[in-house]
Amino acid sequence: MNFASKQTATQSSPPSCLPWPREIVDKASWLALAESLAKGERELLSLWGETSCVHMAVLEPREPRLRIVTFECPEDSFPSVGRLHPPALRLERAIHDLYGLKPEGTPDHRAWLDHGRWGVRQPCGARHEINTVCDPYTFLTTEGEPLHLIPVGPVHAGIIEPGHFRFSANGETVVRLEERLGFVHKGVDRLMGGASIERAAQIAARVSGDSTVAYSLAFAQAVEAAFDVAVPPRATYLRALMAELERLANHFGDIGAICNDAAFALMHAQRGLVRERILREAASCFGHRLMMDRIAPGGTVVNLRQDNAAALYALVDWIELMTPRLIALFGDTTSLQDRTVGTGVISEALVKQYACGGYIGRASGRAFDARKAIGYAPYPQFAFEIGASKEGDVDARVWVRFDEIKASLKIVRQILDEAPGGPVIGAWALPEDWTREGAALVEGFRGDVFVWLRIRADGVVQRCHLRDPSWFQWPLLEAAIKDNIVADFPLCNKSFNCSYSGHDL
Amino acid sequence: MNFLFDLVAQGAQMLLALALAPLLIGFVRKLKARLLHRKGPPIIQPWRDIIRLLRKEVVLAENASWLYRSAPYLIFAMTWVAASLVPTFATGLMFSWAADLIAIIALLGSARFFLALAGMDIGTSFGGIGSSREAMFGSLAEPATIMIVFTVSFVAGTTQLSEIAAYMAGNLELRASVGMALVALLIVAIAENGRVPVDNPATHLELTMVHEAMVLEYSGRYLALIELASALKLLLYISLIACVFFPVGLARHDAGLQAMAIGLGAYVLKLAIGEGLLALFETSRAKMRVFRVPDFLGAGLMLGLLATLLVFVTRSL
Amino acid sequence: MNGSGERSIERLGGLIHSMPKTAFLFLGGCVAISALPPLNGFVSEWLVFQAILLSPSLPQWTVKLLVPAVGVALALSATLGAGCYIRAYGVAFLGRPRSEAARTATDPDRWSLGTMAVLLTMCLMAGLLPSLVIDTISPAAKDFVGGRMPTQAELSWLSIAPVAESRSSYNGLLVFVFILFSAYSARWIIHKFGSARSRRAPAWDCGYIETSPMTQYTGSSFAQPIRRTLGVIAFSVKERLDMPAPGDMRPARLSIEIKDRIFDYLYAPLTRAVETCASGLNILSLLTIQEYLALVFGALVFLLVLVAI
Amino acid sequence: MQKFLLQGLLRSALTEQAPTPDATSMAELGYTLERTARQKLGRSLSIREVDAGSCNGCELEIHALNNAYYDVERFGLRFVASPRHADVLLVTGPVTKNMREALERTYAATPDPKWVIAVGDCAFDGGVFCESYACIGAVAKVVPVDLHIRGCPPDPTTLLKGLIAFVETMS
Repeated sequence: MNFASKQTATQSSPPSCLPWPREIVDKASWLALAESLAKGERELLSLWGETSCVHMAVLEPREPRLRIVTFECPEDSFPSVGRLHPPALRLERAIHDLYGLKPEGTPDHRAWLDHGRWGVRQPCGARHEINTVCDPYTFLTTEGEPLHLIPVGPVHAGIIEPGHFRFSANGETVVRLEERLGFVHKGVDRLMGGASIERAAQIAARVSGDSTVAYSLAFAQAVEAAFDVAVPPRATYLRALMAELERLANHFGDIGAICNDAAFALMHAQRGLVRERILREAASCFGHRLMMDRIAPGGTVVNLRQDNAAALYALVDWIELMTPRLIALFGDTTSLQDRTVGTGVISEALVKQYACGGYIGRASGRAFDARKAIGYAPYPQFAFEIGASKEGDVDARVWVRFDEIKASLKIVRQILDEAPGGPVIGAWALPEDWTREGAALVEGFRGDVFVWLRIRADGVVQRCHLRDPSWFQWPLLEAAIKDNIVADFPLCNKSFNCSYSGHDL
Repeated sequence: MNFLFDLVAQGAQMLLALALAPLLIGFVRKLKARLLHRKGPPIIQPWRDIIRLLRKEVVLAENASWLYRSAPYLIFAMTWVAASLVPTFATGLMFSWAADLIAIIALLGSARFFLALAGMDIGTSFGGIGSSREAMFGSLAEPATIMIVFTVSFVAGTTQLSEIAAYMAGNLELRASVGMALVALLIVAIAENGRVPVDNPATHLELTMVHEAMVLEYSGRYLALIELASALKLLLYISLIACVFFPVGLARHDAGLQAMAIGLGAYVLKLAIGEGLLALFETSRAKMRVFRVPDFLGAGLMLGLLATLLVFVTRSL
Repeated sequence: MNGSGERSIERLGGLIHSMPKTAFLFLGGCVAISALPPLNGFVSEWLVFQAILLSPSLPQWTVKLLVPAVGVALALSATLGAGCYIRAYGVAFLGRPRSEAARTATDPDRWSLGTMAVLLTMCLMAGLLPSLVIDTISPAAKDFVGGRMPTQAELSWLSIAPVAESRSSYNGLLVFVFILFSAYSARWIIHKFGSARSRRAPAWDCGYIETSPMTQYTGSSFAQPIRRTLGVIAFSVKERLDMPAPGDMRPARLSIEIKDRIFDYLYAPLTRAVETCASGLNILSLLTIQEYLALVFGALVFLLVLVAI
Repeated sequence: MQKFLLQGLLRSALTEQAPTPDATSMAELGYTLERTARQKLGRSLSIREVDAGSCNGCELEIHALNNAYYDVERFGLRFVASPRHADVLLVTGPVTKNMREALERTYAATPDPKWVIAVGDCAFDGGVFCESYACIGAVAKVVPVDLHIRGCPPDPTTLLKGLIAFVETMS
């Protein structure tokens, strides 16, 4: 059922993508781009494959901010970007697992998402191979003193997603941490190929449950870009409202979880209350606690009633009252500060190398926020400050979250004040001429979510690439544990709170 | 007749300790839940949990040895014996002269020794984490306890708990050394029972556990015994603090039923107060870093040593 | 005792399955040497503590100050000793074998086992019936120090009380019987009213199959927390850690340098005791199993002598 | 901090009245506790949560069960760290093939008597992921399931109803 591959050959339109055009490059320009990534002149945004080509999206330091390039691979291989620029390594391994395209000269030949359990090799590639053997995974090595291994997961002790961590340690001193992910790989790439827009939107909403609004928004924006659909102004406001409510709920949840890992139950309980009230309000305003499937290409599927707006005002008032108290509780509890300050430090250089977004990037001095950098509607209308810090430790990541909470509260208030009237979904029709491509970069609570898709004229998705911010955050967790002890890892991990599901797809 | 009464009183105390210990845990959980705006589980819940565990089958790891299977019984028995040697509502019970304060502490040390070995028996990394942390904490907590014992024994002139309690009840005066010993004992009690800020009894994180990490492999009746033992240990420490430093209302073994009833009431009240303070303390603090715990315990050790020196040198402070 | 033929403790493990009898006897030795009740090591420690408690009545000031410090040192070394034997026993005998030699090890011949068994029985006797032992050897003690403890056999129920029963007493036998009684009654009640079913299954591995014995704590790993907290007083320990950046495939490296500090200012008994114990912990990782047993044997003899004094 | 603690002590708990599972809602839950012959354990159950490929939405709502409004602990239900300590496995997600073995091992590691509750639409029939090469689909295809709690994700009240119904039959 490999729809995508058949259609690529008979494509009737020149490859172009909106709002950022896609260009096909030769090997030399591809490598030149990779080298400029390694030098830090540009930042890698994503790297993804198709049956016979690979695409790369980079952030430019000047306008337009985004550049998408394509390298055709006639021999099923492409020059490795990861060889020059390590952040691309895992993306390349994933491309090889799913599409069978080989990165030439890569230092890391191991599989990433493929654990040898699917019964098939390269499920999205031109040729699937039936596979019945699973190769053992070789972890990276350590030397020196007698070390022991601590394998943790995929079934963790807490209520969290599955992933495998492997510590090499001498007592409490961690010598190396290696992640092995891919346990929740659900084959989203192939499910998307051949799906209708409605179904694709449903799948996109279930890529990562905590960022369902962000993913729906990114998917909708990409579709709208591809078909040049105008979104009613009220819908953009309501989308922003949902996105900010999701951000608030998750940040409160995260701060509580971080404190709970330090066994500070009081904070956890208080945060739980705030989070619960936000979710309940979301349910009464939009009909779903996590606001899943509430955004559709062209607008939103629900409108906000007047009485709901009043309730939201009350909620914002209450949270604004609670936040300073909670900040004081966090800042004044010395035993808690003792745990968070100086724990899990990430350097600014590393964050910039990995183009790491969200609170992790902002806590280490990379102030990138798609709401400001891309400026999608309605954010240019709002005045808000992005939290920033240079410390890069767990404490800084909590404070950045507090700053984002304050900013979100301010935005929610502005939305409620200024939201225009009118319809919430615009009528739009499929153009029925040729295949279109669209891309979008949206700021979720965790960082920037990137979506690129190609849709046939009859509304069937050919290929949809969803890139979670966690791709560039997970590797940094391996570095964050340096100079920390085993027992401090949960705290570092929670302060990152990367997505497993969004990463594994 | 007298002998029979003594025997009954001793047996009653043993069963009382056993019955009360899980309720104590239930009470702490309830209080903590209330402090966090929750309704919380019923106080009887830990008993229900233990009974449930007793009814379940045991899943043993393939390479579990006889040591792994006998350790829970040993740990439970040692802790129970130690706990029933501490006077709860009455002093001078029948077997109280079988072991003094030093022996009680050493019995707990034996229980710890076997628990740490059991943690290493399966050969998983979590067991090792728990055992090595326990060995580190234990190596500081036990000397601190011995110092406290020295102080108290010098003051009272005996290491027999019943005699100490009787002396303390009869000589209610403020002494700097005794105060220091009390603080040191509180520190040791928190560390030994794996409470916040040393260990988190409610944690779900393998990598931060101490006690939980060692028992991660245990199931069914073995787990029930270990849970019961850790409940008994908490009871023991609270009883110990109550009997040495606050011996109000303690009955003598020959004082008759009425005094014993008063002693019992006072004892339950003391437990409740102790638990209340524990719950408050635990909710208002975050857990320490693993390598801060030795500092915390070191403070206990130094306080204990200071108290001992004070008694040695001055005999009056 | 050449059952395993393996010299490094880091390559042993799981001997409790391949050498069950030795494992049992060695455990007894560990309990005894770690001064844990109800064996003899505790009796001697208890008597020393009782002696310390009598010391405020001593006339000299220096002795008066020194004695409690000796008490701390003794307590600290006893618990550190326990920690070190948990490590030795846990790494060598428990867990899974780390080498083929450890997997195929066998119990030694009857004579070696017999010797160990006799020693262990002596430990048990001295622990359970200290009064008889004390009385037996007190004439010798009298010759050495010119004084003796009151005759213990007259006390009821075989307990010991160096000064007076109201002051302190300990009854090893009663405690032992108590423990056995509680353990067996618990077992009986559970098997009668609860469930006695059990089933073998793989160790819980978080759902990820990892058969490597590398997942077990090594001796060096086990000692690391103690080394880090107490070792710094006596040693300058340098851990040099080389952790590659994410995406870098080269091996990570840890090297540990341990240097003795200058002894000059370490005359305080407390720190000296810490140092001996900590260095003991470090040396132990280099010992062979024979040396271990020699150590246990030596310590037992020493403790027996201690009981005598 | 003192203020928060005082509030906790003096004010009544925020915990809400428990929802009562009636017959129709039990039917909606797909309540299939067939193997009731197993020994009952009383009002005490330990739960081990296993994410077998969910999108994390179900986990968020299961987390919410522990907050003061729902307070699942008051019914004697506790989330535990090890399957060895557990009676009930709470499984979410469309069981990805990469997680299948981990789920089977967790089930094997749990001592009898044990039960499995499948949470969410994915765990019921694979949800939107049912056609994928990387998913098996329903949890029931891997381990025997005793109770389904539907929803994408089920809200905490629905979860609570299902769990209370479960505890009721146990005691």
